[in-house]
Amino acid sequence: QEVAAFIQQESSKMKIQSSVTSFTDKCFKKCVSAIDNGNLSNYEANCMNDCLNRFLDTNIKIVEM
Amino acid sequence: QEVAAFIQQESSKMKIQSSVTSFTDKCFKKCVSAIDNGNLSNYEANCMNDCLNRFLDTNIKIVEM
Amino acid sequence: QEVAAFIQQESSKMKIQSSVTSFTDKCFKKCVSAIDNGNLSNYEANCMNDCLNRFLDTNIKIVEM
Amino acid sequence: SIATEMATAYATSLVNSLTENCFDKCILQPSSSLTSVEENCINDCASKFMRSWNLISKSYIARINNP
Amino acid sequence: SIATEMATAYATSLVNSLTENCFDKCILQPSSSLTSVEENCINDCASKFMRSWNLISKSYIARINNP
Amino acid sequence: SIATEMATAYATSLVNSLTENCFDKCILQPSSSLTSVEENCINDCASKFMRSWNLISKSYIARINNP
Repeated sequence: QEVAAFIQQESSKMKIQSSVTSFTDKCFKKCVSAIDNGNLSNYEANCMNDCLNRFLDTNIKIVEM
Repeated sequence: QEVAAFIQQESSKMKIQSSVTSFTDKCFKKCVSAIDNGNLSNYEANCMNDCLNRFLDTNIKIVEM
Repeated sequence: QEVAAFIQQESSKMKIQSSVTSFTDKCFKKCVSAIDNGNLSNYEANCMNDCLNRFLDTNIKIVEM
Repeated sequence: SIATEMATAYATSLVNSLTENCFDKCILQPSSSLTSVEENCINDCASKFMRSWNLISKSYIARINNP
Repeated sequence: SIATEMATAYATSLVNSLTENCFDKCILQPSSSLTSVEENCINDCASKFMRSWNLISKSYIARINNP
Repeated sequence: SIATEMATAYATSLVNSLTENCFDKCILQPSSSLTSVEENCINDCASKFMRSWNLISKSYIARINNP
Protein backbone atom coordinates (compact mmCIF):
# COMPACT_ATOMS: atom_id res chain seq x y z
CA GLN A 1 0.00 0.00 0.00
CA GLU A 2 2.69 2.47 1.02
CA VAL A 3 4.85 1.29 -1.85
CA ALA A 4 2.01 1.85 -4.33
CA ALA A 5 1.37 5.33 -2.93
CA PHE A 6 5.06 6.15 -3.11
CA ILE A 7 5.31 4.98 -6.75
CA GLN A 8 2.22 6.95 -7.73
CA GLN A 9 3.55 10.08 -6.04
CA GLU A 10 6.98 9.72 -7.67
CA SER A 11 5.37 9.01 -10.99
CA SER A 12 3.21 12.14 -10.91
CA LYS A 13 6.27 14.19 -9.84
CA MET A 14 8.09 12.82 -12.91
CA LYS A 15 5.13 13.62 -15.18
CA ILE A 16 5.18 17.24 -13.98
CA GLN A 17 8.95 17.48 -14.46
CA SER A 18 8.72 16.02 -17.93
CA SER A 19 5.95 18.51 -18.82
CA VAL A 20 8.09 21.35 -17.44
CA THR A 21 10.99 20.24 -19.66
CA SER A 22 8.76 20.12 -22.72
CA PHE A 23 7.23 23.59 -22.00
CA THR A 24 10.70 25.03 -21.37
CA ASP A 25 11.92 23.58 -24.66
CA LYS A 26 9.02 25.14 -26.59
CA CYS A 27 9.07 28.56 -24.90
CA PHE A 28 12.88 28.84 -24.88
CA LYS A 29 12.82 28.54 -28.68
CA LYS A 30 10.09 31.23 -28.84
CA CYS A 31 11.43 33.72 -26.27
CA VAL A 32 15.22 33.53 -26.32
CA SER A 33 16.90 34.78 -29.49
CA ALA A 34 20.45 35.91 -28.69
CA ILE A 35 22.64 34.30 -26.02
CA ASP A 36 24.48 37.37 -24.72
CA ASN A 37 24.77 36.28 -21.10
CA GLY A 38 23.52 33.64 -18.68
CA ASN A 39 20.70 35.65 -17.09
CA LEU A 40 17.10 35.94 -18.23
CA SER A 41 16.22 39.50 -19.23
CA ASN A 42 12.88 40.90 -18.01
CA TYR A 43 11.57 40.58 -21.55
CA GLU A 44 12.60 36.92 -21.72
CA ALA A 45 11.18 36.10 -18.27
CA ASN A 46 7.82 37.73 -19.08
CA CYS A 47 7.74 36.03 -22.46
CA MET A 48 8.43 32.59 -20.89
CA ASN A 49 5.65 33.11 -18.37
CA ASP A 50 3.13 34.33 -20.98
CA CYS A 51 4.17 31.58 -23.38
CA LEU A 52 3.48 28.87 -20.76
CA ASN A 53 0.14 30.34 -19.72
CA ARG A 54 -1.16 30.98 -23.26
CA PHE A 55 -0.07 27.44 -24.23
CA LEU A 56 -2.09 26.05 -21.32
CA ASP A 57 -5.04 28.32 -22.29
CA THR A 58 -4.85 26.93 -25.83
CA ASN A 59 -4.81 23.40 -24.48
CA ILE A 60 -7.85 24.06 -22.26
CA LYS A 61 -9.84 25.70 -25.09
CA ILE A 62 -9.18 22.70 -27.32
CA VAL A 63 -10.12 20.13 -24.68
CA GLU A 64 -13.36 22.02 -23.91
CA MET A 65 -14.45 22.36 -27.55
CA GLN B 1 -8.82 -16.35 -27.97
CA GLU B 2 -11.57 -13.77 -28.49
CA VAL B 3 -9.79 -11.44 -26.08
CA ALA B 4 -6.54 -11.75 -28.03
CA ALA B 5 -8.34 -11.09 -31.32
CA PHE B 6 -10.12 -8.08 -29.79
CA ILE B 7 -6.85 -6.64 -28.45
CA GLN B 8 -5.09 -7.12 -31.79
CA GLN B 9 -7.98 -5.47 -33.64
CA GLU B 10 -8.08 -2.54 -31.23
CA SER B 11 -4.31 -2.25 -31.38
CA SER B 12 -4.21 -2.05 -35.19
CA LYS B 13 -7.06 0.52 -35.10
CA MET B 14 -4.92 2.60 -32.71
CA LYS B 15 -1.83 2.25 -34.93
CA ILE B 16 -3.81 3.58 -37.91
CA GLN B 17 -5.22 6.45 -35.85
CA SER B 18 -1.80 7.35 -34.57
CA SER B 19 -0.41 7.30 -38.14
CA VAL B 20 -3.31 9.52 -39.26
CA THR B 21 -2.49 12.02 -36.50
CA SER B 22 1.18 12.08 -37.50
CA PHE B 23 0.37 12.52 -41.24
CA THR B 24 -2.15 15.27 -40.41
CA ASP B 25 0.45 17.04 -38.29
CA LYS B 26 3.03 16.95 -41.11
CA CYS B 27 0.66 17.93 -43.96
CA PHE B 28 -1.19 20.60 -41.93
CA LYS B 29 2.16 22.38 -41.46
CA LYS B 30 2.83 22.10 -45.23
CA CYS B 31 -0.62 22.96 -46.63
CA VAL B 32 -2.28 25.42 -44.21
CA SER B 33 -0.68 28.84 -44.03
CA ALA B 34 -3.28 31.38 -42.87
CA ILE B 35 -6.13 30.57 -40.49
CA ASP B 36 -8.89 32.77 -41.95
CA ASN B 37 -11.84 30.48 -41.19
CA GLY B 38 -12.62 26.97 -39.94
CA ASN B 39 -13.19 25.33 -43.36
CA LEU B 40 -10.62 23.69 -45.62
CA SER B 41 -10.32 25.52 -48.94
CA ASN B 42 -10.19 23.41 -52.13
CA TYR B 43 -6.52 24.24 -52.38
CA GLU B 44 -5.86 23.05 -48.82
CA ALA B 45 -7.92 19.86 -49.25
CA ASN B 46 -6.11 18.93 -52.49
CA CYS B 47 -2.77 19.73 -50.91
CA MET B 48 -3.50 17.53 -47.85
CA ASN B 49 -4.50 14.64 -50.09
CA ASP B 50 -1.45 15.00 -52.38
CA CYS B 51 0.82 15.48 -49.37
CA LEU B 52 -0.35 12.21 -47.79
CA ASN B 53 -0.09 10.23 -51.02
CA ARG B 54 3.33 11.56 -52.05
CA PHE B 55 4.59 10.91 -48.49
CA LEU B 56 3.43 7.29 -48.76
CA ASP B 57 5.01 7.05 -52.27
CA THR B 58 8.29 8.30 -50.79
CA ASN B 59 8.07 5.74 -48.01
CA ILE B 60 7.40 2.90 -50.49
CA LYS B 61 10.27 3.96 -52.79
CA ILE B 62 12.66 3.97 -49.83
CA VAL B 63 11.54 0.59 -48.50
CA GLU B 64 11.87 -0.96 -51.99
CA MET B 65 15.35 0.43 -52.66
CA GLN C 1 23.44 -16.14 -18.02
CA GLU C 2 24.43 -16.35 -21.69
CA VAL C 3 20.94 -15.24 -22.69
CA ALA C 4 21.17 -12.20 -20.42
CA ALA C 5 24.62 -11.31 -21.82
CA PHE C 6 23.30 -11.71 -25.38
CA ILE C 7 20.30 -9.47 -24.70
CA GLN C 8 22.45 -6.81 -23.06
CA GLN C 9 24.92 -6.88 -25.97
CA GLU C 10 22.13 -6.65 -28.58
CA SER C 11 20.43 -3.94 -26.59
CA SER C 12 23.55 -1.75 -26.42
CA LYS C 13 24.13 -2.32 -30.16
CA MET C 14 20.58 -1.07 -30.75
CA LYS C 15 21.12 1.95 -28.49
CA ILE C 16 24.19 2.91 -30.52
CA GLN C 17 22.35 2.44 -33.81
CA SER C 18 19.42 4.51 -32.61
CA SER C 19 21.83 7.29 -31.49
CA VAL C 20 23.54 7.12 -34.91
CA THR C 21 20.17 7.55 -36.63
CA SER C 22 19.29 10.53 -34.45
CA PHE C 23 22.73 12.21 -35.02
CA THR C 24 22.47 11.56 -38.77
CA ASP C 25 18.99 13.11 -38.81
CA LYS C 26 20.21 16.26 -37.02
CA CYS C 27 23.47 16.71 -39.00
CA PHE C 28 21.91 15.83 -42.37
CA LYS C 29 19.50 18.75 -41.89
CA LYS C 30 22.43 21.04 -40.99
CA CYS C 31 24.99 19.94 -43.61
CA VAL C 32 23.07 18.89 -46.73
CA SER C 33 21.25 21.67 -48.56
CA ALA C 34 20.82 20.69 -52.23
CA ILE C 35 20.35 17.11 -53.43
CA ASP C 36 22.29 17.21 -56.71
CA ASN C 37 23.59 13.65 -56.65
CA GLY C 38 23.83 10.61 -54.38
CA ASN C 39 27.39 11.14 -53.15
CA LEU C 40 28.58 13.16 -50.16
CA SER C 41 30.76 16.11 -51.21
CA ASN C 42 33.95 16.75 -49.21
CA TYR C 43 32.24 19.75 -47.68
CA GLU C 44 29.24 17.66 -46.60
CA ALA C 45 31.40 14.83 -45.22
CA ASN C 46 33.55 17.25 -43.18
CA CYS C 47 30.46 19.07 -41.97
CA MET C 48 28.79 15.79 -40.85
CA ASN C 49 31.91 14.76 -38.95
CA ASP C 50 32.34 18.18 -37.27
CA CYS C 51 28.61 18.37 -36.53
CA LEU C 52 28.70 15.01 -34.71
CA ASN C 53 31.82 15.83 -32.72
CA ARG C 54 30.73 19.35 -31.71
CA PHE C 55 27.33 17.96 -30.68
CA LEU C 56 29.07 15.40 -28.46
CA ASP C 57 31.36 18.16 -27.08
CA THR C 58 28.26 20.23 -26.25
CA ASN C 59 26.69 17.26 -24.53
CA ILE C 60 29.84 16.61 -22.46
CA LYS C 61 30.19 20.27 -21.44
CA ILE C 62 26.59 20.30 -20.24
CA VAL C 63 26.86 17.05 -18.30
CA GLU C 64 30.07 18.28 -16.61
CA MET C 65 28.67 21.68 -15.61
CA SER D 1 -9.55 -1.86 -19.57
CA ILE D 2 -6.85 -2.14 -22.21
CA ALA D 3 -9.09 -0.66 -24.92
CA THR D 4 -9.82 2.38 -22.74
CA GLU D 5 -6.15 2.88 -21.98
CA MET D 6 -5.24 2.72 -25.65
CA ALA D 7 -8.05 5.13 -26.55
CA THR D 8 -6.88 7.55 -23.85
CA ALA D 9 -3.29 7.41 -25.06
CA TYR D 10 -4.53 8.05 -28.58
CA ALA D 11 -6.78 10.98 -27.61
CA THR D 12 -3.91 12.53 -25.64
CA SER D 13 -1.63 12.49 -28.67
CA LEU D 14 -4.36 14.05 -30.86
CA VAL D 15 -4.98 16.82 -28.29
CA ASN D 16 -1.22 17.42 -28.02
CA SER D 17 -0.86 17.72 -31.79
CA LEU D 18 -3.88 20.08 -32.00
CA THR D 19 -2.52 22.24 -29.17
CA GLU D 20 1.00 22.44 -30.65
CA ASN D 21 -0.21 23.28 -34.16
CA CYS D 22 -2.82 25.85 -33.14
CA PHE D 23 -0.53 27.50 -30.55
CA ASP D 24 2.17 27.80 -33.26
CA LYS D 25 -0.28 29.21 -35.83
CA CYS D 26 -2.29 31.53 -33.54
CA ILE D 27 -0.05 32.79 -30.70
CA LEU D 28 2.79 34.53 -32.47
CA GLN D 29 3.69 36.84 -29.58
CA PRO D 30 2.28 35.55 -26.26
CA SER D 31 0.78 38.35 -24.12
CA SER D 32 -0.80 38.50 -20.67
CA SER D 33 -4.08 36.91 -21.81
CA LEU D 34 -5.61 35.41 -24.95
CA THR D 35 -6.91 38.18 -27.24
CA SER D 36 -10.24 37.68 -29.03
CA VAL D 37 -8.35 37.43 -32.33
CA GLU D 38 -6.28 34.60 -30.85
CA GLU D 39 -9.39 32.87 -29.46
CA ASN D 40 -11.13 32.94 -32.83
CA CYS D 41 -7.98 31.72 -34.50
CA ILE D 42 -7.75 28.75 -32.10
CA ASN D 43 -11.38 27.82 -32.82
CA ASP D 44 -10.89 28.02 -36.60
CA CYS D 45 -7.54 26.26 -36.44
CA ALA D 46 -8.93 23.36 -34.40
CA SER D 47 -11.83 23.03 -36.81
CA LYS D 48 -9.49 23.10 -39.85
CA PHE D 49 -7.24 20.53 -38.16
CA MET D 50 -10.10 18.12 -37.42
CA ARG D 51 -11.39 18.41 -41.01
CA SER D 52 -7.85 17.68 -42.18
CA TRP D 53 -7.69 14.69 -39.85
CA ASN D 54 -10.92 13.27 -41.29
CA LEU D 55 -9.75 13.82 -44.87
CA ILE D 56 -6.37 12.17 -44.21
CA SER D 57 -8.07 9.31 -42.40
CA LYS D 58 -10.38 8.59 -45.39
CA SER D 59 -7.57 8.88 -47.95
CA TYR D 60 -5.24 6.70 -45.91
CA ILE D 61 -7.78 3.92 -45.37
CA ALA D 62 -8.71 4.08 -49.09
CA ARG D 63 -5.05 3.65 -49.98
CA ILE D 64 -4.51 0.77 -47.53
CA ASN D 65 -7.49 -1.03 -49.09
CA ASN D 66 -6.39 -0.33 -52.72
CA PRO D 67 -2.60 -0.20 -52.67
CA SER E 1 12.72 -13.39 -30.78
CA ILE E 2 13.80 -10.36 -28.78
CA ALA E 3 16.77 -9.63 -31.10
CA THR E 4 14.45 -9.67 -34.14
CA GLU E 5 11.97 -7.38 -32.44
CA MET E 6 14.70 -4.92 -31.53
CA ALA E 7 16.13 -5.03 -35.06
CA THR E 8 12.67 -4.40 -36.51
CA ALA E 9 12.06 -1.44 -34.21
CA TYR E 10 15.43 -0.07 -35.20
CA ALA E 11 14.90 -0.52 -38.96
CA THR E 12 11.50 1.17 -38.67
CA SER E 13 13.00 4.25 -37.07
CA LEU E 14 15.70 4.43 -39.77
CA VAL E 15 13.10 4.15 -42.55
CA ASN E 16 10.98 6.81 -40.84
CA SER E 17 13.91 9.18 -40.60
CA LEU E 18 14.87 8.55 -44.27
CA THR E 19 11.28 9.12 -45.40
CA GLU E 20 10.86 12.33 -43.38
CA ASN E 21 14.17 13.83 -44.53
CA CYS E 22 13.83 12.92 -48.21
CA PHE E 23 10.15 13.96 -48.37
CA ASP E 24 11.12 17.33 -46.84
CA LYS E 25 14.06 17.82 -49.23
CA CYS E 26 12.43 16.52 -52.44
CA ILE E 27 8.66 17.16 -52.34
CA LEU E 28 8.37 20.92 -51.93
CA GLN E 29 4.89 21.23 -53.45
CA PRO E 30 3.08 17.85 -53.49
CA SER E 31 1.23 17.24 -56.79
CA SER E 32 -1.02 14.45 -58.07
CA SER E 33 1.89 12.02 -58.64
CA LEU E 34 5.66 11.86 -58.11
CA THR E 35 7.47 13.68 -60.94
CA SER E 36 10.65 12.14 -62.38
CA VAL E 37 12.65 14.99 -60.83
CA GLU E 38 11.18 14.08 -57.43
CA GLU E 39 11.89 10.36 -57.97
CA ASN E 40 15.54 11.03 -58.81
CA CYS E 41 15.82 13.34 -55.87
CA ILE E 42 14.46 10.65 -53.50
CA ASN E 43 17.01 8.12 -54.84
CA ASP E 44 19.91 10.55 -54.45
CA CYS E 45 18.69 11.75 -51.06
CA ALA E 46 18.38 8.20 -49.69
CA SER E 47 21.85 7.38 -50.97
CA LYS E 48 23.32 10.56 -49.43
CA PHE E 49 21.53 9.80 -46.15
CA MET E 50 22.84 6.23 -45.95
CA ARG E 51 26.40 7.42 -46.70
CA SER E 52 25.97 9.98 -43.93
CA TRP E 53 24.70 7.27 -41.60
CA ASN E 54 27.79 5.14 -42.27
CA LEU E 55 30.13 8.09 -41.76
CA ILE E 56 28.45 9.12 -38.49
CA SER E 57 28.44 5.53 -37.31
CA LYS E 58 32.23 5.16 -37.88
CA SER E 59 33.03 8.53 -36.27
CA TYR E 60 30.79 7.84 -33.28
CA ILE E 61 32.25 4.40 -32.59
CA ALA E 62 35.78 5.81 -33.01
CA ARG E 63 34.95 8.50 -30.44
CA ILE E 64 33.40 6.03 -27.98
CA ASN E 65 36.56 3.91 -28.18
CA ASN E 66 38.94 6.92 -27.84
CA PRO E 67 37.11 9.47 -25.73
CA SER F 1 14.95 1.10 -7.62
CA ILE F 2 11.97 2.35 -9.58
CA ALA F 3 12.39 5.91 -8.25
CA THR F 4 16.04 5.95 -9.36
CA GLU F 5 15.14 4.65 -12.79
CA MET F 6 12.46 7.28 -13.23
CA ALA F 7 14.82 10.02 -12.03
CA THR F 8 17.50 8.83 -14.48
CA ALA F 9 15.05 8.80 -17.38
CA TYR F 10 13.97 12.29 -16.41
CA ALA F 11 17.53 13.67 -16.10
CA THR F 12 18.40 12.16 -19.47
CA SER F 13 15.55 13.97 -21.18
CA LEU F 14 16.54 17.28 -19.54
CA VAL F 15 20.17 16.86 -20.64
CA ASN F 16 18.99 15.98 -24.16
CA SER F 17 16.81 19.07 -24.35
CA LEU F 18 19.63 21.28 -23.02
CA THR F 19 22.11 19.80 -25.52
CA GLU F 20 19.76 20.18 -28.50
CA ASN F 21 18.79 23.77 -27.67
CA CYS F 22 22.30 24.99 -26.88
CA PHE F 23 23.87 23.20 -29.87
CA ASP F 24 21.24 24.83 -32.13
CA LYS F 25 21.78 28.29 -30.61
CA CYS F 26 25.59 28.21 -30.27
CA ILE F 27 27.07 26.01 -33.04
CA LEU F 28 25.86 27.62 -36.26
CA GLN F 29 28.67 26.29 -38.44
CA PRO F 30 30.42 23.29 -36.82
CA SER F 31 34.23 23.47 -37.17
CA SER F 32 37.10 21.18 -36.16
CA SER F 33 36.89 22.10 -32.46
CA LEU F 34 34.75 24.23 -30.13
CA THR F 35 35.82 27.90 -30.32
CA SER F 36 35.97 29.93 -27.11
CA VAL F 37 32.99 31.97 -28.33
CA GLU F 38 31.03 28.73 -28.71
CA GLU F 39 32.15 27.50 -25.27
CA ASN F 40 31.00 30.71 -23.58
CA CYS F 41 27.75 30.58 -25.50
CA ILE F 42 27.10 26.99 -24.30
CA ASN F 43 27.73 28.04 -20.69
CA ASP F 44 25.41 31.05 -20.94
CA CYS F 45 22.79 29.11 -22.87
CA ALA F 46 22.71 26.29 -20.30
CA SER F 47 22.41 28.81 -17.50
CA LYS F 48 19.58 30.67 -19.30
CA PHE F 49 17.85 27.35 -19.98
CA MET F 50 18.01 26.21 -16.34
CA ARG F 51 16.68 29.60 -15.15
CA SER F 52 13.86 29.24 -17.68
CA TRP F 53 13.20 25.71 -16.41
CA ASN F 54 12.89 26.97 -12.83
CA LEU F 55 10.60 29.83 -13.84
CA ILE F 56 8.33 27.54 -15.91
CA SER F 57 8.28 25.02 -13.08
CA LYS F 58 7.11 27.63 -10.54
CA SER F 59 4.49 29.11 -12.88
CA TYR F 60 3.17 25.68 -13.86
CA ILE F 61 2.83 24.45 -10.30
CA ALA F 62 1.16 27.76 -9.32
CA ARG F 63 -1.33 27.30 -12.14
CA ILE F 64 -2.05 23.65 -11.27
CA ASN F 65 -2.80 24.72 -7.69
CA ASN F 66 -4.97 27.70 -8.75
CA PRO F 67 -6.59 26.74 -12.04
